[in-house]
This record gives sequence, structure tokens and C-alpha cells, in this order.
Amino acid sequence: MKQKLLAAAAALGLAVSVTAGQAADTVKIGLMAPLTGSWASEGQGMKKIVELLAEQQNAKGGVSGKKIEVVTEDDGGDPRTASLAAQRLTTQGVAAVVGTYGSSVTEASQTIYDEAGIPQIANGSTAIRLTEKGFKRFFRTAPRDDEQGRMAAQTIGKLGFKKVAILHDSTSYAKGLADESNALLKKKGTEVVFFDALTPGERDYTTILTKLKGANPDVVLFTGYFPEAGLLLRQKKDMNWKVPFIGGDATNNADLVKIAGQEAAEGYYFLSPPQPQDLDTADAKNFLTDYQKKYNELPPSIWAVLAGDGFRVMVAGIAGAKSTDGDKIAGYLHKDLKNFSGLSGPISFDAKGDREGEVYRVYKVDGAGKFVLQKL
Amino acid sequence: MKPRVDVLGAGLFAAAMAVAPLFLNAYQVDVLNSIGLYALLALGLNLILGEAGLFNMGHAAFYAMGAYTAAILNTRYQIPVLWTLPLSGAVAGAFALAVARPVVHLRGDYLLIVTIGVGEIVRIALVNDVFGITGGANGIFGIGRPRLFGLVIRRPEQFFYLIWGFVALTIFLFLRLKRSRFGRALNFLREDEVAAEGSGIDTAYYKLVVFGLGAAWAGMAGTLFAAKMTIISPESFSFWESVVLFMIVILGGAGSIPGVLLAAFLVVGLPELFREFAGARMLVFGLVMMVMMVVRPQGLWPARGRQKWLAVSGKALGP
Amino acid sequence: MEEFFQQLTNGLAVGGIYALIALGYTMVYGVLKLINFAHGDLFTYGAYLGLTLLTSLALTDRLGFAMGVLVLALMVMGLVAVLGAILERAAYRPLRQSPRLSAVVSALGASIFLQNTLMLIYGPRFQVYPDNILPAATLNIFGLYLPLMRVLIVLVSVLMMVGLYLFIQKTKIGTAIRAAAIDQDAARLMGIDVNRVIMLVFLVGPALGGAAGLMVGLYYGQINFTMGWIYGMKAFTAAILGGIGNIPGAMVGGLLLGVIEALGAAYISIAWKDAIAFCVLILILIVRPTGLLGERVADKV
Amino acid sequence: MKAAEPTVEREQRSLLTLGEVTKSFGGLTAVDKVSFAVEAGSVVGLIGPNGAGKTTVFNLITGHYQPNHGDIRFAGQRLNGLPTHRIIMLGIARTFQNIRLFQQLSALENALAGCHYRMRGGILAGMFGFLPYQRRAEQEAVERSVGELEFVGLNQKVATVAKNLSYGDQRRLEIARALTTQPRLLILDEPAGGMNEQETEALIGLIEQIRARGITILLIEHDMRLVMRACEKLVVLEHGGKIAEGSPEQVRNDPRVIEAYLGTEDEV
Repeated sequence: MKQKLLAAAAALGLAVSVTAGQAADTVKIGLMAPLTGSWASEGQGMKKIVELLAEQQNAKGGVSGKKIEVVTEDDGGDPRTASLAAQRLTTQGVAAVVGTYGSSVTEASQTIYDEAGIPQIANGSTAIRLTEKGFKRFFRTAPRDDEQGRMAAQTIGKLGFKKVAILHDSTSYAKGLADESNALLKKKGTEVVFFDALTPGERDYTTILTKLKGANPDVVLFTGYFPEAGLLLRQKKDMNWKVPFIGGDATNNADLVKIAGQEAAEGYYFLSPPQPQDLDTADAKNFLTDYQKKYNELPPSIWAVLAGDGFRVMVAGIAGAKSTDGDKIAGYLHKDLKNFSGLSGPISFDAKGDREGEVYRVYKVDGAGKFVLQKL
Repeated sequence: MKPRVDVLGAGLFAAAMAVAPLFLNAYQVDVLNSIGLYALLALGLNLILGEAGLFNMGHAAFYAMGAYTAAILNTRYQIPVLWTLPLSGAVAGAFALAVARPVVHLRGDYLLIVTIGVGEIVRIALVNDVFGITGGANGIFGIGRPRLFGLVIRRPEQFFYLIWGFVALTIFLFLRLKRSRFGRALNFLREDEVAAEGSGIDTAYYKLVVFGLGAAWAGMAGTLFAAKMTIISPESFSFWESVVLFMIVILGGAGSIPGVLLAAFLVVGLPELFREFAGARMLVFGLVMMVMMVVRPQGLWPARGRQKWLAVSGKALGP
Repeated sequence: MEEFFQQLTNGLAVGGIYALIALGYTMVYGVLKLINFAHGDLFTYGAYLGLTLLTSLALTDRLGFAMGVLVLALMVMGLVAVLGAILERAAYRPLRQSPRLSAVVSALGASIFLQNTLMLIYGPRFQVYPDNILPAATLNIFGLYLPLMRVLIVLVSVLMMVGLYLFIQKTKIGTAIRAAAIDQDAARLMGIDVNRVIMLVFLVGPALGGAAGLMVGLYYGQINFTMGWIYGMKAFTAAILGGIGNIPGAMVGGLLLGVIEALGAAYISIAWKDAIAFCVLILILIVRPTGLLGERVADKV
Repeated sequence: MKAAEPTVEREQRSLLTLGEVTKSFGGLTAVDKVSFAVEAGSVVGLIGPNGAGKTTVFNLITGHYQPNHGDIRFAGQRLNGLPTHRIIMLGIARTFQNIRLFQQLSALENALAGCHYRMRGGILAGMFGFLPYQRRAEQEAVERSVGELEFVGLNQKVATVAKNLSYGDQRRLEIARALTTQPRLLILDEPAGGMNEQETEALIGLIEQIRARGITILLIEHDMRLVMRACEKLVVLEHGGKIAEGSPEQVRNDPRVIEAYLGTEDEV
């Protein structure tokens, strides 16, 4: 019995005896990303990009004369794990944190960073309320759902569609976007003939497509993620149904075309912040060449790129504030950082920590499976 | 085995836990908080699964009921979150009674899938914003910090004492329950339902009541969870949570309170310990689960029979 | 009405896959009374192995479509079967005399392990089958759109199920399996090598699961390392619905679950589809506590 | 067999009566219009070849099955439709053909199960304390259980886990557990099954002692020596129907019984 207790005590000791970070001549930047779980592909993309950018920055001498060290923690794509990851980062002496992807995951970590005085910059979290709570050191490179909703409604109007079907996937993000778009479309007098949610993670969506087809829309707005979008396009083609699809920014992923097949993906519209490929800035071009050199592929998703932007913004903040103090960095980002040359277009922040200006663009998939920026 | 060793060991453990926050950083304390919540949930599930032998793989549903009750009462009616504790427990318990009633007679694996189904139905209902009060996939945010004796609880070490205090109380109560007439009835049920019924025990009643009790505990754990996170959403109550709780109970040794505690430390703590493995941490975790089960099939710390303390004098019996 | 039949066929195609996976659950359960929670992941391995073999060996280019896919299917089924046997040896055999739920936890651990192994080998991104393998013909019968592949999925599933049924019912080995399912000790006394029977069950069940994985890969194209979890859960539900341990029950349960999902989505709500399916399951179990075709074993007193 | 007495009269003297009880499973009629009575204070044997429906009759009495037709009455109360535990509480206890003990629990705990329904106290009592009356009730329960264990001859095995007991001891433990429910009628399903000669001999003595306590006994047994010595009345079933009833002497000489028993032997 005693031995068992000792073993238990030892396990306890082990479980919590992790090395605390020591202040040294490095500047630590935390990256909180879903390295495991359903969104592991996003998280690992984020890690690749941030590591590459840190290498480059260190090759240029780091920030304020110190080398940058990236401390990565897995948030598992779930709020509870995220709150632990956040606690862990706060104990490791990071000056700033980049991440994370899901809105509710970010939300679970917000108060922890806030109470620790560490600035946080989320890359994939688009839920409106994240920046409505008055956290002074919270930023995001991702645009907000309401902005995307506005863009979606506007685009549908410009393309001249009269009857819209809206499909989401019940996730916080997709539902939010669907609701925003639904309200705006109705206000403009566009008829919404269908509004429902699919179950993400499945393979067969013909049931839903059959039902959608029965509603006979001019266009389908799908606000979910790329794996489902790809399957919808593929199975839609199998049904010989030729209705156009518009998607949200979560479908901006190179794998979309792979999943759907080039033929089925052709003509698919989606909204997204601009990709580095579509920017003429030197920063974007250099980044792309280096990324391809190092990993032999294109950046897997725009969200990973936005994490990269988050990292670059934080480095600029630390350099600009000449300090690793959270309030000073935040102050600099709010006031002094204007039109920073991001990998997803120019970046400035408003008082809430949201990006200023129109971030969204409209893309269309061409016959070769390329994402082509549209001018509407 | 002398009972004194037990008491001594438990005392040492309690003392170590009581001073732990003084030596640990915020992250480490928060890991312990997470372990505490799982321990609380698993202790409740242990009554159902370990003591009564009813296969329940949908415990997260009751957890969710409690958390949402607390969150709704707190955010809509401004009821202090800790005050909702008994009500959350009652709602979760009542819900469990209602759903268990028609299905609790099902045999093993059929009950297993039904509880999985109930868990999924609850989660889907939450995601779809049932009755317009659960906030859909966004969940509910802005839950107030709990207050205790005028002190606002916000830092990890403050939660530590709240959560582990509740765990200690639970252990105390459940130990007593285990040794009572009620606890015995659950064991009869687990060992042989027909024989229990044939000895005059109303098995249907006990099955139902233990479901209600375990669920009520999950509901109260849900309140603590809601208070700690200040935001809850359906993904915190996924099928995976039920699976984790199930694993904790079986890995620890069904029906064993120290076993459940130990397993909560391992199942919640190991993935944290394996953070160094980054992407491979869940792989290592899965492997460790398998190996531990193969090496100790009865659980890490199996329940000891009651006969030891019952037989001390043969006749005299006292707690 | 046309939509109803369209949805019915949609449901059958999905249900065919469920049924094929459910067979693995039900066979293992029949003999060992074990819910093999890692079975869904063996299905995923079928999909991944299929992709790797397809692209690396270029079978369809060399042997033509029909022959290539057939050879591919046999290879995948063989490999997944071996994997299933290894799993049995490593994770379940040591636990055969232990409390039943210990093996369930071991199975869950195995499932996590298998899933994450795939993630480390292939990476977390979705993997995609080349989309030019299958003939993309779509039949149009009485206004119903029936992609040829969907028809094939149902046909192949049913063929495999019938084959398995005949194997279990008509052959000597099948009789041994049935005997072991009823009473292992008695079967052993009758000279049946129960270990071999169990091994066999762990070869055949995973092989069918692997075949299902390959079909999903070939037809739907997109696969990822976590997909076995959902399919596994659905198949387990299907097996219970039909009466676990009962082979025709798994077929009926699988097809029925697919149809319930499709019709529930079509006529009630897509978002509530899975909840509806579970409600139907629970209602059926309230009326028939051992599933549709499960034996009504009154507890022997 | 004598002409049937008027039912009412018979019931007045009988503890247990079955009136035209029928049970069928699917197409198979397991028990076919069986009627018999067990008088208070007697030892009655239910015999018949394998598959005659004896255990089914027991299961009908204790409510594990519900009869399709017919009446089962105990001390004037109709048992039909009552759940098993209610029937036990009325004063019927039983053992099982295939021993059903709580395998992982000690002999004492097994015996305590029988005391359960006479005790009080649920969750709150369990958690929040032992009031004096509860403490007393616990103590009484343990004393009664130990007493019954001693009565059946398990004084040395009180703390032994059930699965570690010998076969004969397990049978005795089942009887002790049944006795702790303080029954008026004890139903024993093949109590000598698996016992050796000595143990059977001891069992006959035990049955006598139980009877001496005023407990009525109904038993199924294949061991004819035991049946003939212990029982004062036998009821013979074949193919679900009753073919004979009477004293051991009468039954032994009943041609239909002889045919039933010898007939089956011929077939073998």
C-alpha cells in the first residue's frame, strides 16, 4: 500500500515537474497551435511557417539584438487543453503569444494571457466577440465574421444570384458566418431558400445535396471548412447538378481542389484574405520562395500564413516598443504600427485589436485548379 | 493490511496536495485542477460503472447538463455560480433518471451504445441551440467568477483549493456510501443481478438511483468547470470526454476510489507530461494505455474486497 | 416521391459501408464478447494502405481498371487482416481472462495509437486518392441519379456479406466459429482450436473493414487519419441495431442505419440527423432489447 | 391420485398454490396447466426428467417469468405480475440450479444481501452518517448473517471470498443467503448438485433443521435417495405437465412415473 502511494506521489511529482523557463538572452515568443486533434493540419502548418520566419529573423540578428526562441504548445484544438497550454506558456516567460486557430479555443486562453499581461495575436479566430470584451493586449490577423458576412452578401449580390441556399456545419465559425450572411441577404431582399447544417467529418453528403437540389437555389453558400466543401463539390458533380457554390475563407486550402478533383472544383468561388501569391510585396515574394525551398510545397492554408503574420507583427511590436513589456508592445501595435507589410496584405490595428480596412477578396477556382483573384 | 497504513497514506497524500500550490507554478497547478475535475467526474462515474457495473459511456452528457444549468442561471439570472451547485446537480440527476428509466434494464453493451447515444443527442442539441438557450456552437460566455466568503476565485491556486476541496469531500462521502447498505446493494447488482433480485433487492430501483447520483455529481463538476473556464461550449462535452472518464475508471480499477484518483492523474497528467513529444504525444499516450491495461488487467489499484474490514471481529461492525 | 427514392438509394450506399464495417464488430463480439473499438481504425488503415499501394504500384495502369482494383483490394484486405491479427495478439489476447472492460480500454488505447501512428507517417493533412481511377458514369433511372460507383458499393458490400454468411453457415471453419461463439469451453472440449478461431475472426473482420476503407477511399477520394472514429461509431451502432453478434443483423443494421440517417436528414433536419438516428436506435432497443435480429436471450436462471 | 379437493379449502391450509399455471416460450409450452399445493411446514419435492419444466416452475413462482395463464398464490396473496424482489419480501427465498453467488464478495457479504430489504437507509444515510438505529441495524444484520452462516456450517469461512469456496460450500452459502431473508418458504433448486455422498448426507440433515425452524421447503432434486428421505410429498412433471402427486411411496409405485423415468432410460 505504502509503495503504491509512493508511486502515486511520484507520478504526481513527475506530472508537474516541468522545467520552468529561465530569462536569458533570448526573446521567447509562444506559439499555441492545434498540433494534434482534428485541426492538426492547420496547427502543423502554423508551426512550419512560424519556425521558418523565426529562422529568417534570427539570421538577420533577431529582435533588439536578441535571438528569438519560439516556444510551441499544443492546444489540441479543444478549449480545455488550450487553457493548460496557455498556463504553460505564461510560466515559460514568453513575451508574446501567436495563436490560435479556433475561436472557442482562443477564447479559453484569452483571460489567462490577459491576467498574465502577455499580448496575444490570434490567427484563425474570427468570432466577433473575441475583440468585444475589452482585452487591451489581444489582437488578431484574421478578419471578423461580420466582415466576411458582409462580403459574402455583397458578392452574391454582385454576381446577380436571387435565390440562395445557405449551408453551414454547426461549428461556431461557420454558424456565425451563416447567420451574418443570412440576415444581410434577407435585408437586401435576396431569397434564402434553404438554411441547415451538415455534420463535419463525414464522407457522404449526397443526402444533403439531394435536399439542397430540391430547394432549387441559384447559388449555394457553404460557410464550413474545405474537407466538406471538397466533398460537396465532388458529389455535386456526380449528381450532374450544375449550381455554383460560394464558400467562406475556411475553404481556402490547397487540398480543396485535390479533394474535389479539378473538374468539380472549377468555378467555385470563395472569400479569403489575399494569399501571399497574390501580393506584389517583396516580403510576400521572399517568404514564398523560402517556404517552397524549405518545405517543397506551397503554404497549406491561409490561416497558417496569418499565424506567420502574427509572428511578424509581434516581432515588429517588440522591436518598435524596444521592450518585452506586454503593455508597451500592445501600445505600439495599437498606435504606431500602420500599414505593416503583411503576408496577407497591409496590417493596421484598430482600438479593439482587429485589423483595419477591407481584408477580404473574392477568389475563383479555374480549370487548372488555381485560385484566381477576382475583380468584382 | 492494517487500516492505519491506509489512513497514514491518505493523510500524507492530503498533506502533500494541500501544500502543493506553494511549490508549483500556475501551469502545474492548473494541470492539477484539470485532474481534480476529472477525478470528480470519474468518482461519480465509478459509482455507476465501477460499483454497480452499469456500462455508461455517455457521462459527458450529465456533465454538460450541469455546466449549462450553471451557465444559464448565472448569465441570465445573475445567480452566483456556486449557488447553482445543488441545482445543477439536481438537473443533471433528474435528466439522468428520465433517460435511464426506459433503458436501464438493457444488457451491457446495449446500455453502452444507448448512453453513447444519449451523450451524442445532448451534444447535438447543445450545438443546435435547443430552446434557444444554449448559445449553439458558441456556447455560453461571460460566466461570473465564483465567490467564496467574499473572496473572488480567479487564480489557478484558488481554484485548486475549491476543486480539490470538493474532491476531498466527495471521497469522504463516497467512501462512507461504499460501506453502507446502499453501497453493498450496488455491488450485489454488479456481481449478479439475478441473485440480487432473488435476495429481495429492488435492482431496477438501485440502477436508476445510482445513475441519478452519479449524474448529479457530474452536474456539480460541470458547475465547477463552468466557473473555472468562464466559457463553455459543446465541444467540451464531446464523446471523447466520456471515453476518457470511462478509461479512468477501468484503468484505475473499477470500484476503487484510490484507483480512480491515480488513473485521473495518469490519464489527464500523462498527455501533459508527454508535451515534449509534440505531435507524437497522443501516440505515446495510446501505447501507454494499452500496455498498462495488459500489464494490470484488474486496473492499477484494484478495489480491495470488503471482507477485510468486515471480518475484523466477525460480528462487530463499525465504520 | 422521386426525392424519397433518391434519398433511399443515398442511404443504402452509406449503409452498405456501415454494414461492412459492422461485420467486423459483430464477428469479434460474437466470439469474444469484446467491442473492438480499434476496428474503425483498421478501416482507416485500409484506406491509407489502398492509397499507398495504388500510387506506388500503379496497379490500375498496368492491369486495367477492373483487374487492378481487384488485385489492390486483395492486397489491402490481406495487409489489414495481418494488422488485425497483430492487434489481437498484442492488445487483446493477454486480456482474455480479465474483466471484459479491461479489453475495451486496451482497445481504446490501441485506437488512439493506431490513429496517431497514421498521422505521424502520412502527416495530418487530408490524403486524396487520384480522381481518374474510377469510371465516373452516372446512371439515370426513372429520374434517379445513381452514380455507377454507388451501385457498385452496395453490390460489392452485399456480395461480401453474403459470402461471409455462407462461409460461416456452410463451411466447417464457419461451424467452428459459431461453436466458439456459443460456448468457448464447450468448443474447446469438442476439439476446436479456439485460439485459431479467434485469430481467424481477427483476420476476416479487419479484412472486410479494410475493404470498406478502400471503397471509401476510391469513391469519396478524401481520407484522413481520424475518419475511422466516426465510421467505427456508426458501424458499432449498426451492429447493435441489428443485434450484436449476429451476422445478418449487422447487414440489416448497417443498411437500416444508412437509410434512417438519409430519411431523417431529408424529412426532419440535417443538423439533427445523428440525434435522430440515435433516437430511433434507442426506441428500437426499448421495444427489442437485443436489437432487431439479436436473440432474445432471457437471462438463464 | 385422489380426487381434487375444493380449491378454497386447499388454499386455506396451503402456503403456496399453483392453479393451472401455463408458460410457453414462442411455440414451446414449457409448463402446461400445472396445479399443486405446498402445505405450510412440509417438505415438497418437484421431480421429473430433464427438461420437464421444473426450474421453469420455480422461475414462475419467484417472478423471473410471468405465467401466460393460471394463478400462483402465496399465503393467500396472488403473485402474478409481482417483480421478484417483492415476492422475496413476501417470504419466499430461493437458491439457483447454477450457483449464483456474488463471486467477488465474501461469504458474509453474500449473506448480508438477504438482510438488505429489512434494513433502511439510502444514499443520504450512507453518506451522512450512522444514526444509532442504523448502526444497530447494521450490527443486527451482521449478527443474523453470521448466525445463518454458522447454521449451514460455514463458521470458518465467514471472510472467504465466494469464488474461493468449494462447490458444496457454495451451495450452503446460497442457502444461508436465502435464509437471511427470513423466508416462510424456501425453494431449493438441485441443492445436492455436485455434492459428494457425505455432503449430501449433511444436506439432508440441514433440510431437516431448516424444517424444524418452521420453514416450508420446496425443492428440485435428481438425487432420489435425498428426495425419498427428505420429502413428504412429491410432484412429478413430465413434458411440462404434472403426471403424479403424492407421498414418496405413492409416487414410486405410480405406473406413469415409472414409465416416464424408465421410458427415458430406454430411449437412452
